[in-house]
Amino acid sequence: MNLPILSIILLAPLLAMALILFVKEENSRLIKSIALIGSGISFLGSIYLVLAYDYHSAEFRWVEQWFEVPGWGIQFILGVDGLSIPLVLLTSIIIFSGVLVSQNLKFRVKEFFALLLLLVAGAYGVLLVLDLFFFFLFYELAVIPMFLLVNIWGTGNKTYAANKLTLYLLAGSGLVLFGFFILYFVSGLNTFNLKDMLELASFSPGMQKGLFILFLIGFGTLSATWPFHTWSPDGYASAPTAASMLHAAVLKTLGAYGILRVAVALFPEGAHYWQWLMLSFGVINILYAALCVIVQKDLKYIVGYSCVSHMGIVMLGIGTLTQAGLNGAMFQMFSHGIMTALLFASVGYIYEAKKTRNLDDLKGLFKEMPKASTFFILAGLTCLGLPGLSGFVAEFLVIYATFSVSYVFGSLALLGLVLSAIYILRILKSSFWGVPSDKSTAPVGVDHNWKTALPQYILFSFLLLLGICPMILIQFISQTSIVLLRGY
Amino acid sequence: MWFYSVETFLVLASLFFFSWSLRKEVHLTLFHKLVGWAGFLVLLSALFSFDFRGVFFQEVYVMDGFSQLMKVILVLGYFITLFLAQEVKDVDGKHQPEFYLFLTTSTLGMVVLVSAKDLITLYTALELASYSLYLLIPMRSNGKGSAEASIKYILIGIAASGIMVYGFSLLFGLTQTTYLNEIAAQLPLLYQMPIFWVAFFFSLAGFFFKLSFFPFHAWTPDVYEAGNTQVIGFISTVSKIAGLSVLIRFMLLAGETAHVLDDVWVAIAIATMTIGNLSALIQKDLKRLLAYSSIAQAGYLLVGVLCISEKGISGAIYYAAAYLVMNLTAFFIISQLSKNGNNVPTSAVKGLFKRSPLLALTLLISFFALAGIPPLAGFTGKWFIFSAAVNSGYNVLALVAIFNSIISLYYYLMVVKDAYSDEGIEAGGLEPIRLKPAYQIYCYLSIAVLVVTGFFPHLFMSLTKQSIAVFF
Amino acid sequence: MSHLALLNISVFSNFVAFLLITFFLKKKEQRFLAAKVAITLSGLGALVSCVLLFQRFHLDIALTASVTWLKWNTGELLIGYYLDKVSLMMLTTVCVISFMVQMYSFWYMKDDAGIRRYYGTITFFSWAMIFFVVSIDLFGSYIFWELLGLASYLLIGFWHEKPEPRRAAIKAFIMTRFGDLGLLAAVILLLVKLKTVAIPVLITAAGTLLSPQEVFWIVVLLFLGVMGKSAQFPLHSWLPDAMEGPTPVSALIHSATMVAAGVYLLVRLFPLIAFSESAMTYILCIGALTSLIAAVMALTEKDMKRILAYSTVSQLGFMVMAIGAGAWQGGFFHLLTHAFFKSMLFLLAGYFIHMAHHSNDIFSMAKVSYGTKSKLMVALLWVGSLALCGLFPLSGFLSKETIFGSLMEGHHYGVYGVALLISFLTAYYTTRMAFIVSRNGEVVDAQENSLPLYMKISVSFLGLMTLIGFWIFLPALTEFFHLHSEWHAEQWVNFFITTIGVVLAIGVSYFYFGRKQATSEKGWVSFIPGLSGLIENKFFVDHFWKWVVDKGVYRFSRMSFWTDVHIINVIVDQVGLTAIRCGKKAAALQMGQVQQYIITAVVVSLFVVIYLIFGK
Amino acid sequence: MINDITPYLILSAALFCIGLYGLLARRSLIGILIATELILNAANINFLTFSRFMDVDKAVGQIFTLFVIALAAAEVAVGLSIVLVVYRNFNTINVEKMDHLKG
Repeated sequence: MNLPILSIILLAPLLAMALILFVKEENSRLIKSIALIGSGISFLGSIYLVLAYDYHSAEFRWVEQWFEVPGWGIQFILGVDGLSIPLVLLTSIIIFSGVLVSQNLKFRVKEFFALLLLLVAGAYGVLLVLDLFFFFLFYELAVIPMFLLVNIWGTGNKTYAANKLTLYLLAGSGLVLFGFFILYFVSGLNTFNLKDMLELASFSPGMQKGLFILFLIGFGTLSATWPFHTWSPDGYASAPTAASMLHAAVLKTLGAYGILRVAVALFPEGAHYWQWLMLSFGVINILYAALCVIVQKDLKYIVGYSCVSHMGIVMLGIGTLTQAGLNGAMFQMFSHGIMTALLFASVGYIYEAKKTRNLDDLKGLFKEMPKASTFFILAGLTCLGLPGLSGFVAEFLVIYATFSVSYVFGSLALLGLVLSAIYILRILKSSFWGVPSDKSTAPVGVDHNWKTALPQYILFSFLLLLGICPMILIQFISQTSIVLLRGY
Repeated sequence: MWFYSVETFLVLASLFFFSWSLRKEVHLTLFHKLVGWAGFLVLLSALFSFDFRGVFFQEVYVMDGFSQLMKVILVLGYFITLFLAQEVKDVDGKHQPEFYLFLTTSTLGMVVLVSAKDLITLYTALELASYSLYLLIPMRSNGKGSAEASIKYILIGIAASGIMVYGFSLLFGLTQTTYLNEIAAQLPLLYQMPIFWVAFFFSLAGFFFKLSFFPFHAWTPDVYEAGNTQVIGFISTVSKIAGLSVLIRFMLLAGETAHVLDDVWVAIAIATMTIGNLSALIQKDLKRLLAYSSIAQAGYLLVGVLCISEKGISGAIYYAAAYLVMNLTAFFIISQLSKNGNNVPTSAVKGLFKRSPLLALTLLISFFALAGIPPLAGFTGKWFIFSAAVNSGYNVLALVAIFNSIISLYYYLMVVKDAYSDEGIEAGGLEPIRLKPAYQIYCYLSIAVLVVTGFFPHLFMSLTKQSIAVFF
Repeated sequence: MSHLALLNISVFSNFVAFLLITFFLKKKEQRFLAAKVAITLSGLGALVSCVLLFQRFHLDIALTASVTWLKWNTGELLIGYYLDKVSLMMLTTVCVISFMVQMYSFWYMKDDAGIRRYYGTITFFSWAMIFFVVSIDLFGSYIFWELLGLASYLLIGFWHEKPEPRRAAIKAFIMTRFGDLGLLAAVILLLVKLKTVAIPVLITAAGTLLSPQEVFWIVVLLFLGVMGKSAQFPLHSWLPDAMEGPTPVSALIHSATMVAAGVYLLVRLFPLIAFSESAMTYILCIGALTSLIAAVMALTEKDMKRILAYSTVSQLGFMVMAIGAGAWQGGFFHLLTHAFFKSMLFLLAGYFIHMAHHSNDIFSMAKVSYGTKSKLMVALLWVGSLALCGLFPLSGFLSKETIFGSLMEGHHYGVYGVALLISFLTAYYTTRMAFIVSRNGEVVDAQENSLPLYMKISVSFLGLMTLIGFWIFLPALTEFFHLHSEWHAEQWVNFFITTIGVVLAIGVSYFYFGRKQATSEKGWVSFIPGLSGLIENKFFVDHFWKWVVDKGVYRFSRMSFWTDVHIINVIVDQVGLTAIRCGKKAAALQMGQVQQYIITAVVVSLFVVIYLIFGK
Repeated sequence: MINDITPYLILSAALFCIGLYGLLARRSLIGILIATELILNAANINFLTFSRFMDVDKAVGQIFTLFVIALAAAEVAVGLSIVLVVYRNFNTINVEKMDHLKG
């Protein structure tokens, strides 16, 4: 029975959202359970995808076409391959744990879960759809709910952060939109279908260079490449936990996914021409953001900047244009997503317990709530690139690939490892070890019981699993990266 | 065939309203029910006459695919305005019948305008439509504001139509004919004569005024701010689309030769969009904000039309239909927000989600659609228009249009933010808005329409493609 | 039981203990049970490794078992075992010492609340060290190299309530981490060039495949990692501060296992290193420099644990120097013997500190009388110290003699002279410590000194190993370490020179500290101008690193955050604000005058018409 | 002179310019309405001249003029009623006073 698995994954959150709109605000338990069921279904769907995918062939699987708009070359066509399946799994893990983390939300539960599910539906759409029109439709659909989420449930100067985040990302997507039109016009195939373009289209070198840089900047703004990254720390500092979890983990990866799927796959000469730019963006991202973290005082800003620094590793990995580099980049997308989600979940938990995120007045957290702080410490160690956790594998592969391309960039990227060690350990020193400060506002017994810690257990188990035997994920990706690089 | 056509039904409706206006006292509630049904009947006739074809009155009046489609869109706008204007608060009782009378005559004028193929019919239909609108503005009983708006509206209107007529006379002199298709046929050999450009551009003045393009856009903010909300909804959508359809007809007739005016059209489109979007950023009054936003939307429509390709024009028609629904819903929300018909500052939207969740959701959907956010019809329309522009080679124009729609995001999103956030309002400050069941149905319908046509555009696109297929 | 099964047991026994402690024995009252479980399992591991040693020592072929951990088109990484003679001996030493230390620390940590966390981390550390020793792939050793760094960070910062251990822990981690970059770079370069980093391949084929230029750079980078972990000259300042941690931790980590990991790696990859002469001389100089500086710093130190820490740094420098000069067998032999007597000395230090009411100062230890000091401990102290000086019958002498012998054969007379000076200084400060600590002071406090039996066993076992352990195994070791069973002329000359040096040093230190009425603290150092000042601020190494971190890292981070806030953010905000400003101007165009509107309209139309007339 | 077309065109162009000037310069609303009438009549003159001199169906020009005259009348009716409304509210017909709606 070939039941349309992809449309089930895509429609589950949307149906859940529609259902939630009709539930009254009072019974928030029902709303939360609907959200959980919706994200649960897509979680099962993505697990089925992971199990049932045979990673020897790299072409698109479970392809479904619903309808098409005649004359405009637009059609609603779904399909997945080795690159998008891990990311679909990542999205479902994050949304599932995001919904779990916000179980104790009291304030306007209905709209929160509706917007969260809309956001994740957008993310699923981008990963599953193979048509540029619907790719862009879901790409923007994944950005807009963030505006309302930050504005209504956010903290700090949330209006400024929400505006900056949304307008910045949509400006970036404006470039991508323009790029899609040029692509449609230049490819001469009169279709927006990415699958056909990947197989048939061929572009002139000059056009490839121009379009590549256009997509690099367009998608780069979403994956927080260096000069276009300022929206992400402010945005995440003001966003509610589940929203920043989803945005940092999933949407940033969508940016990198876009670069891989559209830019690197279609424009080999363009990629070679701009390789130096991608490498420098990656390295600057790693070092610059890591340096910025060292002086931060607010936990969420720290996680925001460290997220930018880790996206630099992804950009560096893509920039090397070697199989190891792409494997490393895709692995980093997955592991970075889960790690940042875990970091945000623990920071969110600490914030709820201690009502403050400033490092100076958080003292001795390890003594006060050992379980919650162990999760933060473990996530910090992944961020640090400790072997045995997934962060290390990605960093190793990417730095190996960079060394095989150029020693200068490789050694600069190596420095990033020390910097990440410095800022993580400084946080542990200043607010986790030591004696709890007397004015600790948290009531006793604030630590996790197994129910509140369930999302963090799920997230950390993936980090550990991938750290110990990374071949599970690498075999998915290596086939696709060979195909992606066939033009090089 | 003539009996069932839209024109007859509109004349009957205006006679019906005219008879009501002669009565001494008007039994308002009964009257308002009838208004709804009258509008519905006219809509039915438009739908029924959708596949009428034919040329009447010595090729002066043509009914082809394009005109019938545009008539359906115009009458849809007319019906929605009537349906939503059931209790017009700021027009006192005894003027109510005249209010609907002039709405109907204006729609009649526009319907005739769409089918006109000759300068005389064009001019008369245009004047009929404009004069009924000039009279609707002063009906609003808020004193200075509506008086000033009406005088501005009529002065600029008269000036534009005067220049247009002078243009027509020169055109008539040059081409010795008043039939549009013959004028279009002689276009290539007219380009050498400088006087032709004066004639051509002057005769476009009337439509620039109607569409509020760049040189003739100045009246829009003032009139929109002071006019009655339902009328302004009508003017911003139906009369703009009528002007657009004349422009499209002329582009279709001129065909390739119209490309000679390209850089003028591009300049006007960019100017209209940019001025509309930039001035809207700082507006405090909701209707004035929507005025500037409608100027910007006209700019996007022009981008579609000036490509003069099958894609461009069908995209423009799709976007016009979507724009009609979005704008009417937005003005409907303003009319619900304003207590007794007076103006609504943007801060009045605060906490709307508490006062009425359905209205807040409609506001969200309509403003997101206006901003061009997926998966709504606004986004799909913009996608068609911009991709057509890039296809016809206007890359710079498409880029400017994309970044204009990003600038426009700011003011749309701020309104939605206010609707969904409730800082600064003390707990008891919000009294809930009760929506009549008819209006609730309208809200659900408009949300459904915007989302469905946004995600599944092919339903409507096949219609537009047939309607203009005959010209390419 | 096949050798592979035995190896699995010895490697994973500590890991099983770690899992049991962290996941199953979580309750407060189970903390002593956790300790006992850890000790029994590590004891089992030690026993199995000894059995393995006896069974496999005479075999020449190496036991290899590996699984592909990560594979892509241009490279492959393995995880598994490569057990040849060198790693077998190291494995047994590490297992035995970690067992002894865990047994001892049960006594030392009995009254500490965090004993469960202590044993969890120390078993984790032992597992990581053991797996590092036997790992087949340089990448695998890098993985456990990092895990060692983490475990040492957790153990140094064990008492994280106090600020000093927290600072020492972070310093240790960052410095070793900086060193690890070098190792990672070396691993990556090898992987790029050879597509695999399996040690059997590196030892046999690597030298031929790579150009001398590349070998030099790879070895230098590798040595950067070794400098970080084994505290060589520029990166050594974390080790003395690491004494903030519990003493058994220093006994295990900062004397026998972790710091020895770097030297072990050099020994392991010696065939590759031997290919580039310039790298060997580089290693030699760094080793000699470290050894000299550490020895000088230990001369006037008052804190017993710091003396031992400096002596460890100095002895490591000594081994690295020996390897640099080509005498890798001597270096490795010294590594093994040093592991035993240095960990014993640290355990004794733990005892003396415990007995002197937790003060590390040797002069306060001196005040305690023999009534409370246990005779056995003082005797063992003397055994360890003399072994450290390298006096005749003890194991220290055997390994140092091999090093001096091979230096003599290799005609490295300069290095021989430096080695002599180092052994003179070592003998001096060690016996200085021994004399002071073993004075019979007059303070007698009521604390009875009944030490538990298992504590005595653990310390005296290490004492036995230093006294006679290596003599028993000497016949088996001779051919591996090229010892000369019968001595010719040079051996006797070499013997006399070294012994005279040591005895002279002991005499000098007896003169200053051993005699009853000796009161001086600094000994002859106070006569040399400026030396004590130099020692006070640790040869300005700490100041240098402080300057680097403050001026380098913090300044750059402030700068980059400043650019982030003041340049990029300002540009982004300005873009938004200019849009709003243009909005104000555009809105201002609407002056409200109707005729103004019409005038603009007409004027614009005229311009367009004129443009059309003349433009076309 | 009578049979030549140019004087008529010049007259109509002059009339058009005067009307336009009146529209833009006059203060009083009534004056502006009169000016628009001038513009429309300029168009009428044009139509009649072309239908007289060009070999075109004579009726078309004249029909167009009739339409323009009729619509001009309607225009003035509507215009004056709005001027009345304005006068009642502003009790002035000076067009410069009516600038409350701006920005």
